[in-house]
Order: sequence, then structure tokens, then C-alpha cells
Amino acid sequence: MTQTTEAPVADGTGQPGATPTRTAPTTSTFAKALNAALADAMETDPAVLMFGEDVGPLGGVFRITDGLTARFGEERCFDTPLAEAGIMGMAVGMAMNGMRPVVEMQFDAFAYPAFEQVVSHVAKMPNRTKGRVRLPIVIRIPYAGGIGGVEHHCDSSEAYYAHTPGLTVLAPATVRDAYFMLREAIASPDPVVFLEPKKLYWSKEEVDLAELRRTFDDGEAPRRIGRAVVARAGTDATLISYGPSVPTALAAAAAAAEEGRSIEVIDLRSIVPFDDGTVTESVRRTGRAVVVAEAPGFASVASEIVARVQERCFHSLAAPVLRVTGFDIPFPSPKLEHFYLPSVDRILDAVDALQWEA
Amino acid sequence: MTQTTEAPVADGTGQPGATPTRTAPTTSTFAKALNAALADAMETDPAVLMFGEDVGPLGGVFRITDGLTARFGEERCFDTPLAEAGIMGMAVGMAMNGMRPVVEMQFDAFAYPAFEQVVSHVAKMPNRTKGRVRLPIVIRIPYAGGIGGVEHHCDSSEAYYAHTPGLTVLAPATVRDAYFMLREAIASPDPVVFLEPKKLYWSKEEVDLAELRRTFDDGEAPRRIGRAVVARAGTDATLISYGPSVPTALAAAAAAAEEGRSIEVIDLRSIVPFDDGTVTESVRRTGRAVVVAEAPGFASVASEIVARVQERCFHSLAAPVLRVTGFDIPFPSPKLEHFYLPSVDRILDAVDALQWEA
Amino acid sequence: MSTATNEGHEGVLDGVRTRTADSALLPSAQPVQLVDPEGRHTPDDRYPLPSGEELLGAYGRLVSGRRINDQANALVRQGRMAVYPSSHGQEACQVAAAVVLGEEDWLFPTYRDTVAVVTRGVDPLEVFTLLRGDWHSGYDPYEHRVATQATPLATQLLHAVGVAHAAKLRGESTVVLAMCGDGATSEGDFHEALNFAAVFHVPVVFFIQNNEFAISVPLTSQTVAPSLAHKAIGYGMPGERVDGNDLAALLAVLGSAVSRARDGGGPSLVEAHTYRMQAHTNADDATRYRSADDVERWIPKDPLVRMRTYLKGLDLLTDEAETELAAAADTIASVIRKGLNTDARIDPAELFEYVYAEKTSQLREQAEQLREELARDAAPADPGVTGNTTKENQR
Amino acid sequence: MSTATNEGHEGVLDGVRTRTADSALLPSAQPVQLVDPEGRHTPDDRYPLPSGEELLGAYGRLVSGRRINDQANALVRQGRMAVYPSSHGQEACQVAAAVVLGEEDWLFPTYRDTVAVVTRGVDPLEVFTLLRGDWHSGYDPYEHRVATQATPLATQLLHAVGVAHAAKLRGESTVVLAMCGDGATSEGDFHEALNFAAVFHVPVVFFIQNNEFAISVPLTSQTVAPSLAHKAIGYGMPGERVDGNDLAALLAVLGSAVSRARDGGGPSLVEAHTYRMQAHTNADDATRYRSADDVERWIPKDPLVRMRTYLKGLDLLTDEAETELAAAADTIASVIRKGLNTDARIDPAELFEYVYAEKTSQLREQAEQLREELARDAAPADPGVTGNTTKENQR
Ligand SMILES: Cc1ncc(C[n+]2csc(CCOP(=O)(O)OP(=O)(O)O)c2C)c(N)n1
Ligand SMILES: Cc1ncc(C[n+]2csc(CCOP(=O)(O)OP(=O)(O)O)c2C)c(N)n1
Ligand SMILES: [Mg+2]
Ligand SMILES: [Mg+2]
Repeated sequence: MTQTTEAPVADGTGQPGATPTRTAPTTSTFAKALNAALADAMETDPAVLMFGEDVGPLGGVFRITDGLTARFGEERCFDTPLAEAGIMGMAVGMAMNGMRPVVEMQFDAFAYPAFEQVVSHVAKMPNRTKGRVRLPIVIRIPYAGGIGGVEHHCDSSEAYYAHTPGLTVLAPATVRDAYFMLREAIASPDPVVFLEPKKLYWSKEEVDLAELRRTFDDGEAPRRIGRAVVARAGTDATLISYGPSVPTALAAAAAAAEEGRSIEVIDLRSIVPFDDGTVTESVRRTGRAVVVAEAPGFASVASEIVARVQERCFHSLAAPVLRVTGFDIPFPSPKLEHFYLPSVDRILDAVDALQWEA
Repeated sequence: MTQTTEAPVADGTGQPGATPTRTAPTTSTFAKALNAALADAMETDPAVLMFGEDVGPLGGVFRITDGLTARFGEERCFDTPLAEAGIMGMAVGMAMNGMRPVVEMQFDAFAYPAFEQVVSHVAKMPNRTKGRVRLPIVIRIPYAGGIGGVEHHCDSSEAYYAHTPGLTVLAPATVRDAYFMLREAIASPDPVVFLEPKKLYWSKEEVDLAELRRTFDDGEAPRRIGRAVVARAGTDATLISYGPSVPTALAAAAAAAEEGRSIEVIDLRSIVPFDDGTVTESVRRTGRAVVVAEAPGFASVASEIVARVQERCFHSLAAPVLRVTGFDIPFPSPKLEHFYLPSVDRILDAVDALQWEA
Repeated sequence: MSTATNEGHEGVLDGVRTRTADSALLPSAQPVQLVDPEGRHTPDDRYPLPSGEELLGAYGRLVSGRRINDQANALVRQGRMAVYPSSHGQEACQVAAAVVLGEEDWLFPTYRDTVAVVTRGVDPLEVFTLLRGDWHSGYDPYEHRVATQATPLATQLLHAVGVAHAAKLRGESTVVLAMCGDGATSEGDFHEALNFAAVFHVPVVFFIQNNEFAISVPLTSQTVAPSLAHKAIGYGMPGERVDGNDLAALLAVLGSAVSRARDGGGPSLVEAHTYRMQAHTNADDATRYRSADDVERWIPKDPLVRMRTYLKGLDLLTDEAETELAAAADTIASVIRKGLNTDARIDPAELFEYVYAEKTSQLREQAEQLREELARDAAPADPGVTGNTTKENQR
Repeated sequence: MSTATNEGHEGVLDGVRTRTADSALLPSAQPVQLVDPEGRHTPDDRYPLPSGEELLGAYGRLVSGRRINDQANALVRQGRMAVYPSSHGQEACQVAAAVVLGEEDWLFPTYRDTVAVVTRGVDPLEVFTLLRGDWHSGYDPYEHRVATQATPLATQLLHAVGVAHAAKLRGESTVVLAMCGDGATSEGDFHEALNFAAVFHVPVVFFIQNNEFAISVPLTSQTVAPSLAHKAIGYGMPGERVDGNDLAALLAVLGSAVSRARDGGGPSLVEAHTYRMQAHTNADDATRYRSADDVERWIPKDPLVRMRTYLKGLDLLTDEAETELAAAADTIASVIRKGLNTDARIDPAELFEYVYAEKTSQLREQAEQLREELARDAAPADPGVTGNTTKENQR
């Protein structure tokens, strides 16, 4: 069983033997960490290319590619014509021919035109060719809601990708993970759908990006693909979450603590591969679980987690595994999204429903 | 709670009062029933149109539209240029403007180019316009495996649609349901993804298609959208299935019966809306359940069924709800597909694993 | 299937194509212009100048259109609206697209085409429902035959083809005008829409507003074709280019394309050369990808100034008329301002109402869950607490 | 970005386009032909006739190609292969597509292009791995620089652009030839691929085999354009048309397109006019949508007969040479026959091997489940029962 309970500072920072003259950690946003990860990967490996819509001089509508064209030239980071299947299909060919393309789909719903390329080629080509053709492509998708975006700008589309064998599907929730996971995604031999929770772009952490880089380049960063992490330890119930819902789950756990309930929060980070070990160990211990995710619940990643947990922890469960997800409706308009999104209250309601008296 | 345990012959045939001079039931294939449903719908309502690739003079690669162009003219059943997004997008416009288009996507994987139109418009337009624009579109998809088809011709793509709010997702498993459900789909004000299990196209039943038509036109056919059916009654465990997996589930139940186990089989028919009533009633009664479906299991419709069943039947369950699904791999080549598809043996293994000694 | 037989074109199977036929489908070497930036009539054999009355009427819409853009920008600055993709500088295209259509026709606009939508008669407050974040679309598409403003690029062009196709099958004389930007022409749906329209020979006018940018991406990174209108021949339909800041030329060219379509002549493609004078939306920072000089070069080509000069020069536009037009624009602006200063009531229960014609049992349960949550939140836990309280402080 | 600057084309922004530039991108009025159906040289200013040696070499490939098609059809009839989309009648296109390329180049074929793939050097038995149902693709794409045979229409054209783009960025002289059918030109991916290739000015030759049908759908329902090659100008690349049953013309036109691409001239589009002489695949019933007469009209245009007549007429093809070519074709056919008469061993464990570079824990569990099932099935429950028994009779 995979146990990944690394402390938040365990990435080579603060270890004995670190040079005492190291500069103090500074603050970075999630967006800046992604930008640094791209820049560091491009510097490390000339095969890494970045392209998509508005990722060149503009630096992307979220500025994740800011400065890359200026620094690496317009052959390494460039704008394409406005066509997502085109971007994805060209990435397939580039990956076939020695490159490691990172592409940006401008928003979640604007990745759909590329769906055939993703499902029929990106996901299947390695298997089709018995591994002779590997496609080290990273598909970056600014995703999910919570930013007051209009229709088509807030879809949580992870289920479409997670259901498609051959894709690795990642969703970081912390600044540190944003950096390490994007580096790991770019280094992966497999195609990765890299989901960037838009509402976390401006979240901040105390991290020294230069230090993160050193840690990654030295191979000291623990693997994150396929590894969940216990974001908060607890004993009474487990919240299982990923990406944009992790902060909400943590807030709910904090609120529950004030009421005397000790809630563990698991940040999956990696949706595919899935870390059954960490999840199962926690739920067997706590005996209760709630899955929290923003996407509509029906036939979703949340459904999968519930299914797996009850398959593997059935006899430890004191109550059914519950879900707090988006409703089975199209993502609402900005003024209504707060009714839709998983909230602290809704999570606490679900925790309350875990048959504590039984 | 919705109870739908209609006997297989309950669609107005064999009822007291039926004219004694009625011709005896004849045999029809699944394919022929679909063809008849299309023809009858087109005859009944001039707004019904059929179009897609090769659906005109050829009658479709599976001949489901055989004879429709000859009978209704090339303005009512016609070939389009070879472009699935085009077909779907044109259908949206036609539905906006008074038509009831039925489109055929030639094979499951060839519906992916239309994914953006389906997710961003077909599913969302009615909600976007507060119901002012309804899109009575039927998207017919010959789907799933078991026919020795090459890559891209055997995908079970229902999860993509079932996860998308706004779509009705149907998968008939019997000749009779094929007829009634397609008629109901065409009559529905909502867009319907109509999944036709390819391997069942040549399956046969004793039915009189003229009689089915009369039953439907007279409004005597019980509603099937949102209604599951108990395909075989049993007491010890429930198999929950739909579309191509129903015959396999029934065969497994028959085999189990020989060993003295009474297995109930539910044919969902309607994936969205989902008939919680029928499923929950059965599992509460039997205390054990296995979900059988051909698609890869991860984040699938099968996951959803497991999640719902354990949420709603937790205290009745003697064992975790298990799944027999496709593996999480791309659909295999013809000579390997039998290792992939849910089989009687695999279902019986799962039933065996339902902790009968506990 | 009633596929098109393009006059002057033999079947390609014979392998006999003449250059004459090609030139009938290729656009003119220069965009059609009828009034130059100095406000002078520049005659064109093929397109008569619209009448003074027509021009004056359309000019009035231009004045209001500009005012709508200005007012919307102001409301965004004031935080009354989240975002606005302005058509400042493109108002001649906006107005022409709307006024060339008859009542039985359909308009398919994009997110940038608010002025066209309002010019067609849609209540501006209903249009702004989207941009103030109340609902995805606020007007009834059937009322004025205006489709929802499309966001996923080029997708609406196919819907336009479908609407036209349905009308044609019923023998109606409806024409559909479908708008898109230069960037959208790169999408697969653009290609499929033009091809479907041509093969089914349906009455659609595809109208590209080439404003030289797709957010930050200039036209030169979008295509290296001689022009966007040159794409038309690849579908067997005529392509035409027009000065997109010349209201007169736009009315003439689009009007003729609409007539052609109505008369059974099939679809055509019109590319208007114009310029996006402001950032993509207020959220965009255009200084990152273009210089102020680039923008300034287009100031003298402003569509309003040009038409005003022309009309003034011929005494078609009097001072009183100008005052009236300004007053009319003021009225629209004030209606918008007032409308957006009151919050529309939005009922969260509506979230579940329209997903299906009839709620599924799943949605009934979910609607009920939300209703209960809201009822509980509304019922104060203790007398001092009301309203949108969180659970934590309730208990 | 290193976008293309198309010689002879000024930027479209200036609005100055000349008809001269247009004609450089438009295809010729008639498809290029160098040898007519009667086997006579029909000179064309622009394209010199390939040398006798070249033609003879390619003719040999033609003979083998026809034989491969025949042999594959026979194997399908015998049930050794599930399905075969034959290129019978299109072999000149197949051969030319392969022989115009150098070793460093890439070929992107479709399901119908087996003969091209084999002509390029891929082991026919590896090619048939797909059609006999053993695995999705049986050859190593890197060995001969031949991509997998694409099924989802037009998708491969974008991959071709990517391969070319990567090569260009590394300064390599690789050219990519990407094939598709007439039907595939209607897909959005066709449009996006041509546009990307043109904008990035990459060395791709897009080669359409217009065989007049997409399964049952004739070209006239696919497009009403003057020709498919007319689509090129919409992307700013040259389009050319060629007699698809004339091996000489194909070698000349494709060869020149490849040279142009290699010399930095950018992408181009070549449409070959040919005909699908047989049904779409053996599973298809072509009598439902076309008459025997239609097909017969193309018999006199057969690419083999024509080239044979030409070569014989000039004494380039001797009787001995013909015997040798026939023997070579026999050899290939017999290799194929023998190879397909032995069942290849397929290990179901491989199902899990290549989905990811390293199996996920989920796939490890699933592989283990299947392994256990198979082990149990293999272990006889009672001495009399072996092999692929079902669970029921095991217990
Ligand atoms: C399918 C899709 N991809 C990406 C986007 C994001 N996007 C919105 S507007 C825009 C630029 C469009 O440019 P253009 O078509 O020229 O229209 P303009 O904004 O200039 O009016 C982009 C990339 C989108 N809306 N839809
Ligand atoms: C995206 C997609 N849609 C549909 C199909 C099914 N299909 C396979 S071949 C074919 C016809 C293709 O015609 P064309 O491009 O002319 O090639 P040809 O078969 O004539 O060589 C169709 C519709 C497919 N393979 N891919
Ligand atoms: Mg633009
Ligand atoms: Mg063809």
C-alpha cells in the first residue's frame, strides 16, 4: 500500500544539511509556480515546447506563459491559429517526432473541439503501437469555477478524461504541488491532462521557487503522479477531494474541528492513476467518508471514488460514502454559482449525515 | 418510488379485448425494429428528419435507415458531407427551427468530433435560453463491442454523455424496447443520446411491428425513459445492467439458477434519467448487487450505479456492490475482445465474491 | 438530396474547370468601398450606393450603437457588469448586419455583436443578462429571430445552416446571416458550416468581421491566405471583401448577398476589413501585443465620422437630425444605465427548471436539497442572525 | 513565430491582392496528365516526364501493389482476414505517394493505403496485423517513417503537420506526405491541418485521393467546389490536380511538391482524380449506390494497363522484365498468404502493457485478475476438460 503522508515542507526544504545561507522562502502564487515550472522545464530540456491560443506575447489569458516567448524565442513558445483540434493534433505529431509539447486549452469548455484527438489518438496511440510511439504531451487546462466566469468558462471536465484509458489526469491544489506536478507531468512519458483550478491561480504560499527547482532537478521531490497526500490528519471521518475543492474541504475540516470532530482531508492530486492505498488506509481508519468535487456528480470522478472506497473498505464503513458535488445541471451563471459549488456548509451537512448515532 | 416490473408482453399485446383476428406475432430483429420506429415516426410527424453519413441510398452501414430515402424522399432522409460536428451543429439549427432531427453517428468513436456541439450546445441550449429553445434531437449511435470491430468501432462512450447534464441517455437491450424507446426518444422534447448495441442488431424476438406501432400511437406503451425493468426476477442478488450487457447478465443469472442461486436482473434501459426506484427496491430486497457494463470501469456509469446503490441501500447490503466492467484500457483488437468484455464467468465470479458466508 | 448545382460550374468529375468560373467565386482584388475615409463617394460598378434615406437611417443606428458600446464600457468600469467585449470601431458592421435582414430572417451573433443584436430590436437589458452574470442568455431567440450570442467560436455557423436548411425544406423565404470573427475562421466548424451550406445550397450569408485580432493573435498568425474571402471558392460559393468601416459598402454588399440567398442563389461569404479599436474585453491588456500607433492608424477610418462627413456633405444630415439622433442614443444609454443599476431578482430554484423539459427525479431531489438549505439559512438560528449566514455561525 | 511569408503575396492587411497571385495558388483547369489512357505521352510544360528508368521501377511497384490488393481480397473471402479496404484502381496513387519520398521523409497513410505502406518498405505481414484483428497496428512507425494507418478521418493530417513542424524546428530536411480521401476533406481536421501547415510554413504535401466516393456518398454530395484542389488558396498554399490513374503524372506532380516542400517552399495540396473500383470494403454493397456502368467507365483508365502500354510501346518493358515483375508479385503474394495462414500468437497480458509507460496500480490489479482467470481456465477442473471451458462446465 502506498503511504504518502509527507509533511508540507518535506520537499528538500528545511532538511538538515541545507546550506544555511539559503535565502528565506518567499511568497509565490499558484500561477507563478506554474510559470516557473514551465520556464524551468524549457530550460532543462530543449524538446519542451509550449503552444496554444494567446500563450505567446500575451502570456496566456491567465498569464501562465508570461515571458516565455521573450525568454525562449517564438519557436519554443508560440501562438497557433485558433483551433483546438489543430493544436492537439499538431502536438501529437510533434510528440511523435521527438518533442515534448505542452499545450494550453484556453478554458475547459474550449478543449472539447479537441476531444476526438484526445480520445482517439493522444490516449490510444501508445497502446496502438505497442509502446513504440509514446506521446509525452501535457494538456494544460485552466479549469472549474469559482471565478464568476460566464458559460463555457467554468466546466469541470475531469470525468471525460479520467474515464479515458491512457491519459494521466492531475489536479494540483497547492502552490508547491502546482510546481512539482507540472514538472513531473512534462517529464512523464505519458500524455497528461493537467487541470489547473482557475480559482486557485491567485492563491499564495510561502515557497522559494528556486529551491523547488533545485529539489526537482536533483530528483529529491517525491513522486506525485499516482500519490495522494493527507492534507490534514483526522480520526473521525475522511474528506476525499482534489483540485479546486481541497481548500473547501480543508475549511470544512477546520470548522468541524471547532465542533470537536476530527476530520481527515485527502488531497488526491492525481485522479489517474488513483492512489487507492492512501485513500483506503484513511477510510478504514476513520470508517466514514465524504467525497467532495465540483463537477456534476453523475457518472463522475466522485462516483468512482465512492465506488472504489465501498468496494475496498466495506466492512470498515459506519455509513455510506457520501458525495458533495456540483448538481447535475450546466454550470450556472456568475451570480448563481455559489448555489452550485460545494461549500463548507454542504460538506458539514454531509458529515453530519454519516450516521454518528448508529 | 417508481416501480416498473411490467411483464415482457405487457405492451398492449396479448391483452384481453385485443381483436382475435390479429395476425400472429412475427419475428423481428433489433435492427428492423429500429428501422420501423424511424419509418413510423417519420410517417407520423413530417418534422422528423433523418440524416448522417451513408444513411441515404445505402441505408446506413448497419441498414437501420434502409428504405427511408426511397419512401420519404431525399429531403427527409439524406446523406451529409462527412463531418460529424457539421451534422450535429446543423441538427441544432434544424431543431431550433421546428424540425425533429434524428442523426446517425456512424460508429461510437466517430461521434467524438461532434463532442463540442453535443456538450456545449445540444446539452446546454435549452437551459441557456430558459427553455425557450428546446432541442428535440435524437443522436443515434451504433455502439459498444462484441462484433469483432477494429479500433474506433467498439467504444462504449455512454459515460461521456451520461455525465453531461441536459442529455437523456438511453440504451435498449430488447427488440421491443428498441422500437418503443426510439419512438419515445423522437417524441421527447429533450435531446436524446440513443445508444444502439451493435452486437444486438441481429438479435431476434417474436414481435409484431405493426402491433407495436399501434400500441405506441395509441399511447398505450408504458413510458420507458427513466424506467428500468426487472428483466428476470430473483431473490438472492441483483445484477444491474443495460444495453449490450443485459443478455450477458441474463445468461449469468440462468447459469446461477442451475447452481441454486436466484439472481434478479435489472435492465436499466434509461441511463439518464436514472430509475433509482426500481434499482433501490431490488437491492434492498436482495441485499447484494453487481453492476455489469462494457465500458472501462473508471469514472463510468457503472461507478455511478455503485455509488447510488450504496448511498441508498447501505443498511441492506450484505457485501459491497461489485462491478464487472471493461478493463481500464482502450478497446482491444478483435481477437482479444473476448478477454475484455464482461462474460458470464466473470459475472458469476463477482456474484461468488458477494460474501455469502458472512 | 437537393445538392447545389452552381451556375457556371460543371461537375468536378469531368475535370473541366474554367478560370472564368473561378473568378466568379473569388473576391475582388480590393475590398468593396463606396464611401472613403474622407467621406467621398467612390463608385463601384457592381454595387449601387444605397439611398440617402437608407444611409441616414442606418447612420442613426450607428450613433446609438457607438453609445451602447460606450455605456457598456462605463458600466463595466463601475462594476455593474462583469465583462464587455466591445465592438467599438466595428459598429458599421454591426448595424449593417442587422438592417439588411427582414423580419422573417435570422441573425446569428457572437459575444461581440451586442450592437447588432440590439439594432435588430432585442431589448438591451435582456441582452446584458449574460454580461451582468444573471443567466446565460436573457432574450427569447424567437421574438426577433436572433440566436443566443455564441461563445464557443464558429459553432453557431452550423446552427445557422440548420435554421436555413429547415426553412428551405418548408419552402420559406428566410435568410440567415451568421457572424464570426477572423480568429473563428480557423476552427473546424467554420469549414464544416460553409461546406454544408454550399452542398445543401441553403440561404446563409456568412459574415466575417475581420478586426485583425483574435484576442492577442494578429491575422498574420491566423492565416496566410490572400484573404479570408478566398476561402469561399473552396466550398464553391462566392466570396466578397468589403471595407468594414464603410457603412454604405456594407449595406450594399451584405444586402446583395441577402437578396442572392433569398432568390435561391445559395450561400456566400463576406469578409469585412475592420479593426478592434479596444482591448478584446476589459479584462484584456492590449498593450502587451500591439502598439498605440497600430490603433491610431485606424482612427481616421472611423465608421461614424466617415458616414457623418458624407451625409453632412450632401446635407442629408441636418443639425436638428443630429441632435435628435444624439437624444435617441442618450435615451438608450439611460435605459441601460437605469436597468443595470437595479439588481434583477434571480431565483436559484431556476437552476433546475430548464435542464430538461420535465425535471428528472435526480434533479427533483437536488432542487429539494437546495430549497431546504436555503430555507434553513433563511430561518435565523437565533434572533440576531439573518440572511446569508454560514453554517458555522449558525450553530 | 516563424509564420510564412508567401512569395508573391503581400500581407492581406493592406487589402492589395492581385489576380496574378491568386492564379499561382489555384489548380490548373485540367488535371495534370503525362500519359493518357491509351498510353501516349501528353506533354505538359510544367512537368517533365519522369525518366524511363523511374517509370519502369515504379511500374514494378504497381504490379506488386495490384497483387497485394488481389491477395488481400482473396484472404478476406477465405476468412483469413476480417476486412480489407482495397485500393484497386488507385495503385498509381499508392505507389507514387511512397516512391517520391526519401528515407528521411514521413508517410501518413489511411486504412486504404496499405499498398503505399508496403511500397515504402513496411513488412506486409506487419501491416495486416490490423486487418486480421491481432492488434491495432503491427509495425514500428519509426522503422520506415510510416505513421499508423489512420481510421478517424483527417485526424492524421494534423499529426503530419506536427511531425513536419518538429523536423523544421530542428532544421532537418524531412518532408511529410499525408494522405486522405475525398470524403475526409469535409472534416474540420482537414481545414485545421491545412491552415496550420500554411501558417507555420512546414514541409507537408497533402495528397487527396479523390476516388469519387466516401463509402456510398458521391463527391457531388461532399462538395460543390470547382475541385478539391481549389481549397488550397483558402489557406494560401498552391493546389494542383492530377490524373490519379497516370503514374507518370503522379510522380511528376508529387515529386515536385515534395521538392518544393524540401526547399522551404512550404506546404501544398495535390488532388488526384481516381476511382474506387471496388466496394468500400468487402463488408460494403456498392450496388446499392452506384451502377456497374459507372464502374465500367473507369476500366479503360486502369493505371497498370496504361503504364504498361506506354512502357511496352517504347520497349522499356521487355517480356523478360514482365515475367520478373510477375514473379516478384507472386513472391509477395505467397509471403502474405503463408503468413496469414499461421495464427500469430497473441498474449492477452499485452492488453495492459502499453496503455502507460508503466502500469498503474489499477492496471496491475486488472492484469492480475485476467491472469488468474486464464490460469484457472487452463487448469482442468476434471481430467476430461481442458482449454477454453466456461465456468459453468468447470463446476
Ligand atoms: C472554441 C473556442 N476556443 C477559444 C475560445 C476563447 N476565445 C474567445 S474570443 C477568442 C478570440 C476570437 O477572435 P475572433 O474570432 O477574431 O473574434 P473577435 O473577438 O475578434 O471578435 C478566443 C480565443 C472560444 N470562445 N471558443
Ligand atoms: C471521423 C470519422 N467519421 C466516420 C468514419 C467512418 N468512415 C470510414 S471510411 C469513410 C469514408 C471515407 O471516404 P474517403 O475519405 O473518400 O476515403 P476512401 O474510403 O474513399 O478512401 C467513413 C465515413 C471514420 N472513419 N472517421
Ligand atoms: Mg477578430
Ligand atoms: Mg473516397
